[in-house]
Amino acid sequence: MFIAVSSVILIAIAVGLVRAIRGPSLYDRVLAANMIGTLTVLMVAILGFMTGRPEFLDIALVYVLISFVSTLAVLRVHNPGAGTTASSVKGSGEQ
Amino acid sequence: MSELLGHYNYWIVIVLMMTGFYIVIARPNLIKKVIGLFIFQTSVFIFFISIAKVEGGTAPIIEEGISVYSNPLPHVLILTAIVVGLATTALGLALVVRIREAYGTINEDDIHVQDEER
Amino acid sequence: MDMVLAVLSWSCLLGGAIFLLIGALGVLRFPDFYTRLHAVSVCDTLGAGLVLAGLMLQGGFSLVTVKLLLMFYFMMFTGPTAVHALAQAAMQGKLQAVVDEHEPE
Amino acid sequence: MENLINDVLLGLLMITGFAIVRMKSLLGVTMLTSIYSLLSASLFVVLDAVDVALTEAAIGAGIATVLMVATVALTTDEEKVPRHTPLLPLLVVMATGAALIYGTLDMPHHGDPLAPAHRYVADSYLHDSPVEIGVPNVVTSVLASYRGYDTLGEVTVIFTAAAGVLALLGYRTRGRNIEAAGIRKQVVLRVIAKLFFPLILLFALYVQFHGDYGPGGGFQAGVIFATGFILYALAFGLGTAQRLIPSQLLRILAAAGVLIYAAVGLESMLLGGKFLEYRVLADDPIAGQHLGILLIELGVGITVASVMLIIYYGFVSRRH
Repeated sequence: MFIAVSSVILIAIAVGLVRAIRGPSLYDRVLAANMIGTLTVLMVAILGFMTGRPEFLDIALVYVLISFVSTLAVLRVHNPGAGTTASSVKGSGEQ
Repeated sequence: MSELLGHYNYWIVIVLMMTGFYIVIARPNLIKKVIGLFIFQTSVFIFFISIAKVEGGTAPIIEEGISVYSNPLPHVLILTAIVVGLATTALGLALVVRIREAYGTINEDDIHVQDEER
Repeated sequence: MDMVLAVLSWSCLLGGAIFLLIGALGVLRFPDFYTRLHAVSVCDTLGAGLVLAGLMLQGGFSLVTVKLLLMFYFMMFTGPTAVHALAQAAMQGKLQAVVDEHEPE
Repeated sequence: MENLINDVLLGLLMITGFAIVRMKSLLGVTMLTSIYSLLSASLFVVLDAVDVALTEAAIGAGIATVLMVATVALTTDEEKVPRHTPLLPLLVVMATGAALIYGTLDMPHHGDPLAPAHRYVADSYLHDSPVEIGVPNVVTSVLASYRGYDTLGEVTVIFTAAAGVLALLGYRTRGRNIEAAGIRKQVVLRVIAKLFFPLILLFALYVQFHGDYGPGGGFQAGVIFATGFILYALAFGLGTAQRLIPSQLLRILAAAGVLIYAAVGLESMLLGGKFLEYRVLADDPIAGQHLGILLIELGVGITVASVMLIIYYGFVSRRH
């Protein structure tokens, strides 16, 4: 059963990777990285149970606590409204 | 078949290593070069940790009723190497920032052109 | 009792996996950034929540379950915050949504 | 099953690597790099290296991405097309790769318990550590005690890197608070940052002092601690963060950590042992080992945290 869930998570990570590569805007990439972060947390938790030593959940906890720091940092730099370094926005919608 | 799969980890590590190496030598952008080095060093980390793995083993934290553990020594080496690697990457990025301030560009080709003009 | 717990835990895990799959499909197939936000939210909340709940039932009364509970609690904060910040940034960055131009008859 | 996960994760890493080569937007590359390090952290868990995974998690999810983003912000986002043809580099890379793959053919298989790497010191570490050191986490006992001298060198390297970044970027300590302007409107982010800042610091302390029994230790804790302050600086501006923990204090702390480490070594020499021989620190050898490991992990944690913050301050306070 853990096998089923972990393969689903791997598939979802692969899909997120496709989205991160295809873009088209930076926001899509950040979103994909964010989703892969969540999935990694779940993956690590399930791996702990799979190997029979679930006490190593600290790794997953670290991710949950600090993964959105990088999201904030990217938005800080990229977001012209935030007033720090106003770089122009590239991805201008799809199609 | 097992002959092939037995080295799968190492081969992927080498592909990753070469990806980083390619970025470093083929791309003129200095930030890209630093990221190439980052990929290269992560591939070395994976290589060491792959060596440390023992079939059927578990994390090297001693517990009652477990007899097979993975090799802790590469873990120690890589644990410190990751933090040192980040510190040195930061140093590289700081150099990139200063180069940008001095030359106005982080493209290696443009920097060479400017150097020749001087 | 153990049987009931096992069945409950497995159904939580399976349900979570299904929601993760749905979210992933949405991230891949939806036409623009704003719709994809919805898909990611499905992963972040229901998918992750159910998987963690399933694991909690496996863990029983132990430190492991407390850690899982903490993870769940933090995730309920970080996920929506990150998505909110992203949506706001995209709005300010003038990212266009894909709109169906045809008015319904 | 674990082998399958291992293979799939390696495949995904490879795809990410190729995508990084092809992508032109440097911020996009930064996001891919963060995905790359997420994937490698999961791989480390599969390969039983929980301590390493914790370090990679703490670094890849936070500081590494933040630093790269800061550099892109100070320079430029777009990568120009290279002027040379990539043919020669490609050839060099192919040849090197082929040579390396040829080299692996003689290596023992992945996971082989009889491989030479496992036959010398590893067994003695695993067997002696619970008796000699009394710490369940063998990684911590090897890091802090058996190879303590090595780790002292690593901490010194980290300290030196901070000195290098300081020399290159320096500080603008003027209390400019530009960063707070943008986020003042983003109430949700500020509230969440305020909520998470103490939690991250608390968790860092847990990782610091629980390192004897589970994954953790000074290196990881230091990085997590610094990430907490980076979150604070991101949400409330650099000026506010510098009022909380001034750069002068950081410089003193970074040096103090290394000095604590070396002082423990000297103290054990004064008490009649060798350099960094902790068992002389207390009456009972095992208590001495515990005390020594606690102190040097504290030194490592202080140095790593302050070095990471020095580097962050250096990058962010530099505006063009």
